Amino acid sequence: MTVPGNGSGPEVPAEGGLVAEVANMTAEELAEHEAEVAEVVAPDREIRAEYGETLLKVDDVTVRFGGLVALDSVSFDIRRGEILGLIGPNGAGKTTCFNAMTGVYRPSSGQVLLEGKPLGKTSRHGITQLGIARTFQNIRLFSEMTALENVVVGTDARHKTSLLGALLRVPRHHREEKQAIEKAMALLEFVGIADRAADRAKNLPYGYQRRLEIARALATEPKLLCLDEPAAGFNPAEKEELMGLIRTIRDDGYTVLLIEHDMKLVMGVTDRIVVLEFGKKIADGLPSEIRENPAVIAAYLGVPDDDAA
Amino acid sequence: MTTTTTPPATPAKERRRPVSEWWNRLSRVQQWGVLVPLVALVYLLPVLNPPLITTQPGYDFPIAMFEVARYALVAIGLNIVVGQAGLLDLGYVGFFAVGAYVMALFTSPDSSLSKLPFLVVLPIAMVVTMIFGVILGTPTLRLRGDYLAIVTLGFGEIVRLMADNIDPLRGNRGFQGVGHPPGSKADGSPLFNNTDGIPWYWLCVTIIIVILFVVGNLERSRVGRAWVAIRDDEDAAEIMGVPTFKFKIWAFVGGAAVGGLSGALYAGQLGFVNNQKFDVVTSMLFLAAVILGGAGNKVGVLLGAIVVAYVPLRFQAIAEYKYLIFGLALIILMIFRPQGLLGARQRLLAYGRQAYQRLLGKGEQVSSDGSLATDTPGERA
Amino acid sequence: MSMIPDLSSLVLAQGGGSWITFDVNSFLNQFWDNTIDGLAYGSIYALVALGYTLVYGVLKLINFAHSEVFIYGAFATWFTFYGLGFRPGATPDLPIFELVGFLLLALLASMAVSGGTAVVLERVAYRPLRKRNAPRLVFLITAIGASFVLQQILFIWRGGNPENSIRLLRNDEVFTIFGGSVTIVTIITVVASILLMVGTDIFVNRTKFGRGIRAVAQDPDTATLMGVNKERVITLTFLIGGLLAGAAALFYMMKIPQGASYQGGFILGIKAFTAAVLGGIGNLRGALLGGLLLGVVENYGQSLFGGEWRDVVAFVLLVLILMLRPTGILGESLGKARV
Amino acid sequence: MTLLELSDVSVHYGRIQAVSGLSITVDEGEIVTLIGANGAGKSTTMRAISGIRPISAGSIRFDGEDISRLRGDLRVVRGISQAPEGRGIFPGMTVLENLDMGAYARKDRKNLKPDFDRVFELFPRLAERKTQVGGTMSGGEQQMLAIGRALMAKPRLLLLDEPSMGLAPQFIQQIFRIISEINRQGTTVLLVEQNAQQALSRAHRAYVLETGQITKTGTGQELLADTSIKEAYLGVG
Amino acid sequence: SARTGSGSGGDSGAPQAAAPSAAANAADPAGDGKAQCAPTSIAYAGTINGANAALGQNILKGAKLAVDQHNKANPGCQVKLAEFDTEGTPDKAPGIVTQIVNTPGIIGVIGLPFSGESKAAGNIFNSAGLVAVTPSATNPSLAQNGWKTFFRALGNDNAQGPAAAKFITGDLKANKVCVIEDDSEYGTGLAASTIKALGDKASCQDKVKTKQTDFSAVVNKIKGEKPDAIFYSGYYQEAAPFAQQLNDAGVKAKFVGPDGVKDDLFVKGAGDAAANAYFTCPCVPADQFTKFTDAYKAATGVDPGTYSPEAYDVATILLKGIDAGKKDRAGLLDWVKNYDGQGITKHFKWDDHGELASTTVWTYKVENGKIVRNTEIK
Ligand SMILES: Nc1ncnc2c1ncn2[C@@H]1O[C@H](COP(=O)(O)OP(=O)(O)OP(=O)(O)O)[C@@H](O)[C@H]1O
Ligand SMILES: Nc1ncnc2c1ncn2[C@@H]1O[C@H](COP(=O)(O)OP(=O)(O)OP(=O)(O)O)[C@@H](O)[C@H]1O
Ligand SMILES: [Mg+2]
Ligand SMILES: [Mg+2]
Repeated sequence: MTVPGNGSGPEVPAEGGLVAEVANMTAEELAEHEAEVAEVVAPDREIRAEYGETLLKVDDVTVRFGGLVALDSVSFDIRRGEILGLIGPNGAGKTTCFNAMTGVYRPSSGQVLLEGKPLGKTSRHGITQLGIARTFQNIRLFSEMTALENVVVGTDARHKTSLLGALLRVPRHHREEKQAIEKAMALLEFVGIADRAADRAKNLPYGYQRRLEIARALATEPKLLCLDEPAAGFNPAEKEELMGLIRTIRDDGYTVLLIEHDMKLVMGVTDRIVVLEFGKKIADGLPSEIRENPAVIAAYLGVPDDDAA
Repeated sequence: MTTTTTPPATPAKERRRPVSEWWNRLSRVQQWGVLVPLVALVYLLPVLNPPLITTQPGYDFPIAMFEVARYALVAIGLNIVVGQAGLLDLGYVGFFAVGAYVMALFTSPDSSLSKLPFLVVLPIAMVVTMIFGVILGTPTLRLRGDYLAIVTLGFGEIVRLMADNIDPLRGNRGFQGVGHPPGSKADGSPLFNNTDGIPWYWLCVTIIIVILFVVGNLERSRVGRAWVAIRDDEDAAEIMGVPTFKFKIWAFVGGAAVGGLSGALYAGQLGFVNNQKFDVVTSMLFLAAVILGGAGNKVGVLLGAIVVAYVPLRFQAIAEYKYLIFGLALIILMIFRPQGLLGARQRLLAYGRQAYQRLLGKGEQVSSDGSLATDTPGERA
Repeated sequence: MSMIPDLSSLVLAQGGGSWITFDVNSFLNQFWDNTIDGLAYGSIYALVALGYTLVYGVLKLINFAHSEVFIYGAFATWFTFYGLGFRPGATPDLPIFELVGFLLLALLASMAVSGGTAVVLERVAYRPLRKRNAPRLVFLITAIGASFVLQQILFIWRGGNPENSIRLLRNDEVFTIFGGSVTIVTIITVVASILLMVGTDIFVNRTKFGRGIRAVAQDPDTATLMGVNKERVITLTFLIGGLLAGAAALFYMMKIPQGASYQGGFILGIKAFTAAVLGGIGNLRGALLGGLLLGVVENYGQSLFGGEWRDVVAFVLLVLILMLRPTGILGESLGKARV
Repeated sequence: MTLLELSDVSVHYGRIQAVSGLSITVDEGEIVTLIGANGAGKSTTMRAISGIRPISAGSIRFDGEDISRLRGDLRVVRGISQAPEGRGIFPGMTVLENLDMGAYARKDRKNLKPDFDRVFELFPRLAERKTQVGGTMSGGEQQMLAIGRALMAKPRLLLLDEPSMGLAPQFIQQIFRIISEINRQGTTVLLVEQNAQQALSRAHRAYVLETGQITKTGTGQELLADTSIKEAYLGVG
Repeated sequence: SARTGSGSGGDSGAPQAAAPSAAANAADPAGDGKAQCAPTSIAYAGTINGANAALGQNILKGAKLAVDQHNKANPGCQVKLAEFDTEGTPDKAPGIVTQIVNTPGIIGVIGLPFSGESKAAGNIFNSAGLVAVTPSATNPSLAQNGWKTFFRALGNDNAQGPAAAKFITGDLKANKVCVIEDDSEYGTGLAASTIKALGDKASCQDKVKTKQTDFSAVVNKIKGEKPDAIFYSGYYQEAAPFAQQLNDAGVKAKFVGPDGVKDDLFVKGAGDAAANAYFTCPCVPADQFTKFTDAYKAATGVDPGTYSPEAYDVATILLKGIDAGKKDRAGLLDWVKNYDGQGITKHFKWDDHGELASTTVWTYKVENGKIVRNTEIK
C-alpha cells in the first residue's frame, strides 16, 4: 500500500475509493492486495521469546474482591506463536484473568511475567507498551472518534512524538502520522470494516465494533493479543470468518489468548486450552483432550441437548 | 386490520451542515482563498466600526472588540481542557487571575518587586500559570468527572480569595499603572494604552491566530487524539497505551498557559488589576463560551466567545435588561443548537483528508452527528 | 498525606506571618457556640444540597439555577409575612398559636413557590434539551442562563436592594450546651431539617418512585424498558428538590431576615453544592453529612483564622476531602466501574 | 390472533435509515425469531417496539391498539418487556434490586416471592450473589440477570435481543429451554438471535432481516432447510 | 473656616440640637429658571446592573432628580443625563469611560462610584479633560494620581476614621472596641485609619465579606471579647443582618457604622438591633434637606439611599456651571475647580487634588425607627 496522497496511484481515487476498487478486483489482484495488507499489518519487532517458548507466564495468581476469590492460585503459560484458549463457565474468572494481566486489577498474590520479567506495578499503558493488547468483553471504543481514528490511537502506543514534536511538526511527526494512517487503513481492511472507516465508532453495528476493537488492539503492535469473547453477537457464518481472521493474525506472528464460549470456534482455532472454574484451573491441554475431559464436560460443556440438532 | 401510514412520530430531525460540508469540499488552496480576506476583515473590524454591529453609544467599540478577542483567547485555552480532553474545569478564571497578577506584580509601580518590561513578563506570566497548572493538576487529575469540576471551582475561588486576603496582592486596592507593550504614537504618547482598543485588539487577534495554529497542530497529532480518547473513555485509553495522566496534565498546562496569557493581556490593557472579576460567574461565562460554540471545535468556541462577550456589551445601552437578554440568549441558543453553534468535530489525523479520500472516495466523516441520535450500543458497566 | 501542595497550604505554612494569624483562644472559647451555629447553618446547606444531589443523581446535571429556586422561596416567605400585614422593623409579640400558624403558612408558600420554580425551570429550560438529546455540558450552560434569567427577573421587579427584614420570631436563646447558646431558630431549623431529610430519604430509598429515580439515574433507556416514566421521575425529582429548598428558605429567612435579595442565593448555592460534593454527590445522606460538616468547619475556620478565611477554609476542606476520598465522604467508590 | 404487528416501520438514526418499511407480525402464543447479519437492524427493530427509539414512518399495533406514539414505559404496562442488547444492567443496583426493577410496572407487586424463586431456580448463580452490585458481575452473570429481570415482568410479549450472548454452552442450551418453557406457559416471544440454529429450531416462525428490510419469512423448520440461509447464517455453506 | 454658618451645630450629647443652618442656603438645581443653553449632556457613569447595583441606583436617582428639577425650571436650558453602566468593576470601566469621552456632547460626569473602577479609568477622564466628580469613592490614593479632572464630593477615608475613633472613645466612652471590616476598598481603608486612631483600644478585629449574610462566627467571637463598642467598617447591606445577629446573641455593645451604614435601609433591616446603633458621616444631617427627601420620594417612590444626596449635589454643581454658560469640557472643569458654595450635604470647595477643602464629620443615632442627628465631631 502506498502512503496516502504520496503521488503514486491516482491522486483523486474513483468514487468509492479503495474499498470500491477492492470490491471490483479480480481474484489475482485481490490476493496481491491482501498480501500487501498483511505486510503492513504484521509488525516487525523484537520479541525475546523464541517461537514455542514461554512468552507470558501467569504464576500462582490470586485475585480477591472482598470475600470473593475470583482467581485462585492460577498458573499457566502462553507460548509464543500459539493461540491459547481460556474457557470456563460464566463467572469463572476469565475476564478477571485478563484484567490481572493488563494491569486493571493487581493480583492479590502471585505475579504475571512477560518474557520472564514480572509486570509488577507497571502502569496500564506501560503494559500495553511492553506488548500486551486486549479487547473488551463490554465494548469500549472511543465513541466520538471515527473507526480510522480509533485505530490510529492504537498505533500511537508505539509513537514517540510528544507535545513539542507535534507543535513544531518535526519530521518524525510527519513520518509517524503517515505510517500510522497507512497502518490503520490496512488494519481496517484486514478486519474487514474499511467501508465504514469514516463512521463514528458509536454508530457502527455491534459486529463492526467488535472487529474495530481487534484492529485497535493490533495497532499497538502487541506481542500478545488478548481477545475477550470476540465472537459474541456474531452469527455462525461470521464466526467462521472470525476464525479465519484469528488464524491469520497468528500466522502474521502474533500470539493470541482467546476467551470464548463458542466451542466450535474455540475447538477449531486454538492450539491449546486452559479451563477455569470458580477461579481455579481445572484443566490445561490440547483441544482434543479438553473435549473429552470429564471434569470440563461436567463443569462447562454440558451434555449436548437432544432437541438442538 | 387497517394499516394507515401515520405521520412520523417525532421524526428524527434531519441535520445538515451545509457550511461545514461546503468548507470540507474546498481544497486547501481554496480554503486559504476564503480565509485571507476573512482574516483581513476581522483585523479591520474595529476601524470600520460597522453600524448595527457596533456597541456604541453604550460602549467604546474598539475596546469592546478587544474584550471579545480576549474572551476568544480564553475560550481557545479552556477548550483544550474542556472541549478536547473533556476535563470539566469550573475554575479556569484562576489561571486568568494568576496571569493578570503576575503581569501586575512585575510591572506596576504599586508592587514592591523589581520592574520588567511587558514583553518579558508575558512569557513569565505564562510559565508561572503553567506551574500553577501543574500544582493544580497533579493532585486533582485523579478525580473523575464532576468531582474534578467542583475541585477546580474550589481552586479558582481559593486563588481569588488569596488575592483578597494576602496583603502584598493588595486586594481591592489593586495595582495601578500595569505595563503595556512598547511603541508610541506620533505625539509621543504610548501606542498601547487603556483608551485605544485597536492596538490591543490587533495584538490579541494575532496571538489568537498563532495559538489556533498551535492548537490545530496538536489536535491533528498523537496529543490531540490522546485527549479525545481520554474524553471518550479514560480507562480504555489507558489500556490502549495512552499515558492518560501525562496528557491530562499537558492539557491542563496548555490551557493554563493560554489562560495566563489572556490574563496578562487583560491586565495590560486595563492598566489596573484588583481582586474583582475573578469570580465563579466569570469562570462560568468562559465555560459558556466554549460550550455555546461547540466544545471541541476551535472555530466554534470563537463564535461562542463572541456571543458571550459581545451580547452584554451590545446591549450596554439598555443596562437594566442586558443580563436578562443574555440569560435568555444562552437558553434559547442552547435549545436550538444543543450541539453548539458549530458541532463538536475535530480532525484528529494529520493526513486524514487524503486517507479517507483514498479509502472511501470521500473526505472525512460521513455519519450524522451522534449527539442527536445517541443510543450508544456498547454499554458501560 | 503530602499530596496537597496547593496554594493554600503554602500560605498556611507561613502562618503566624502578617498574612494570616491563628487565634486559638477564640477558637477554643467559642467552640460550642460555633458548633451549634454551624449545625443550624449546615442544616440549611444540607436541605439545599439535597436538591443539587437529587437532580445530579438523576440527570448528572449540576443545576446551577437551584440557588435561584432557593431564593424564590425566600422571597415567597417575605411576601407571606408582608401579606399577613407585618412590616420591617421591630419583631412583633405574637401569641404562640398565631405564630406557629403564620410560620406554617410561610412554609407552605415558600415550598410551593420553590417547588413550582424548580418544575417550571425543568419544563422550560431542560426538557427541550433532553428531547434533543443534548450533551451533558449543554445543560450546565442552560442552567447558568436560567440562573441569570431568574435573578434578573427579581432584579427588574424588586431592584437591587435586599428586602427589609421582617421577622415574626426573635432568635432568643432557649438553653445552653457546654456554654454554647442554642436559640429557638436553631432548634426549629435543625429539627425540621432532619425530619424533612429523613422523610426524603425514606421516600427515595424505600418507595417504588425512589427506585425509579435510581433506575433513571443509572440507565435511562433501560429504565424505560422497566416501565419507569422517565419524564415524571425527572419532574418529581425537581419538585422534591424545590420543596426542600423552599423549606430551607423559610429557615434561612428566620435566621437571616434580610436574606431575600436577588443575588442572595448565589453564595449559599455554591456552598450547598460544595456540601453535596463533600458528602458524595448523588448520595442523600452524603448531602446531610456534607452540609453539617461544611457549616461547622466554616465556623471553626473563621474563628481560628479570621473572617476573611472563612470561604478559603470551606474550599480547602473540599479539596482535602476529595484528595482522600475522590468521590466524597459517602460517595460510591470509583473502582466499581468494570472493564 | 395477532398480538404484535409492525407495518411499514422505518427508523432513523439522524440521517441514517436503519430500518425501512419493515412489516412483521407476531401471533399470540408464538415464538418468532428475527435473524440477520450484523447491522441488519434487528436491535433497532426491538428498540422501536419498546418505544425507546421513535419510528419515523409506519405503525406498531399491540393487541389491536396502535402504540406507535405510546410512551415506552406505558408499553411495558401493556405487557411488552425486553432484555436489551448489551444487557442494560443497572450497574449500581444489587442483583435483588435489579430483579425488582423488572417487576416495576406490575400491578400485583404484593407477592413477588414466587417470581424471585423461579429466577433463582433458573440461575442459581444469581441466588448466590443476591447482594452483589450489578456492575461488578461477569458478562455472563449480567446476561442471566438481564433475562431474569425481563421474566420478573411477567410480560405478554417478551422481547429478547441476543439472550445467548456471552453465556457458557450449558447455559445457552438452558436459555433456549427456558424460552420454550415460558412460551408454553403462555408468553409470546420475539427473539433476536445469532445462534440461528437453536433459534430457528425453537421458533414457530422466523424473519430474515437484511439492511433494514425483511427478505425472507417462513416457519423455523423451513428456514433451517433453506440453503441460502444455511450459507449465510448457519455457517455450514 | 470656609464653611458658611455651619459652625455651632449641635452641642454634644444634646440630640436634635439646633440645626446647622447650612442647607437652608444650599444650591438649588432649579436655579432662577432663566438659564439659557444649547442642548448639553452630562453623564452618570457607574454601576446600574452589576455589583452593588442598589448603590448605583441611589446615585443615579439622586442625579436624575437634580437634572429633572433643573430642566423643569429652565425651559431654555435642557440638560440630558446620559447613563452608562460600568457594573462597578474595573474591567468594564475603561471601555465605558472611553465611550463617554468620545461622545462629544458630554461635558461633565457624575462618577465613578467605586474606587477600583476609578483607579482603572481615572486617567481617561484626565487626558480628555472631562471633569468627573465622584459622589462616593473614598479611597485616599485616588487624589494622588495627579489627575486634574478628579473631584470627590465627600471626605476620604482618612477624614472619617479618626473622627469615628474620637466619637467612640469620647462620646461613647468605649475602652474596648471591636473593628469589623468588610472586603470592600472602602471598608478596609476606613478600618485601617480607624484602628490607627483607636490605638490600643481597638482590642479585636475581624473581617467579613460583601454579600455575607451569616455572621455567627464573628458574633461568637465578639461575644467572647465583650467589647464596649463595635465599629463596622462597611455598608448597610451586611451591617443590618450583622447588627441583628449581634443583638440576638445578647451582645449589648454600641454598634457604630460609617456613612456606608447610615441608611434607612439599615434601620429597617436591623430590626430590633437598630436602636443600639450610631453612625458617623461626613455629611450634613438629612433633616436639613427634607425638601430634597420629599422630592426624591415623590419622584422615585422610595426614600433616598446612601449617596443619593451627594449625587444630587454633584449634579447641581455641574448644572449650575452649565447655567452659568459653561458649554464645553474645559469650561465646566474650570467651573468645578473654582466652585465654592453650599450644597445640601456640605460646603463644596476643592483643593488642588480634588479633595474637599474641609470636611466635618457628624454622628447620628436611631430614634423611633428614624436616623436622627446626634453630634458634630470636633
Ligand atoms: N470488581 C468486582 N467486584 C466483585 N466481584 C467481581 C468483580 N469483578 C468480578 N467479580 C466476580 O468475579 C467472578 C469472575 O468474574 P469474571 O468477569 O472474571 O468472569 P468470566 O469468567 O469472565 O465470566 P463470563 O464468561 O461470564 O464473562 C464473577 O463471579 C464476578 O461476579
Ligand atoms: N446510535 C446509533 N447511531 C447511528 N447509527 C446507528 C446507531 N445504532 C445503530 N445504528 C446503525 O443502524 C444500523 C442497524 O443497527 P442495529 O444495531 O439495529 O443492527 P443489528 O441487526 O442489531 O446488528 P448486530 O447483530 O450487530 O447487533 C447499523 O447500520 C448501525 O450502524
Ligand atoms: Mg468475561
Ligand atoms: Mg443488535
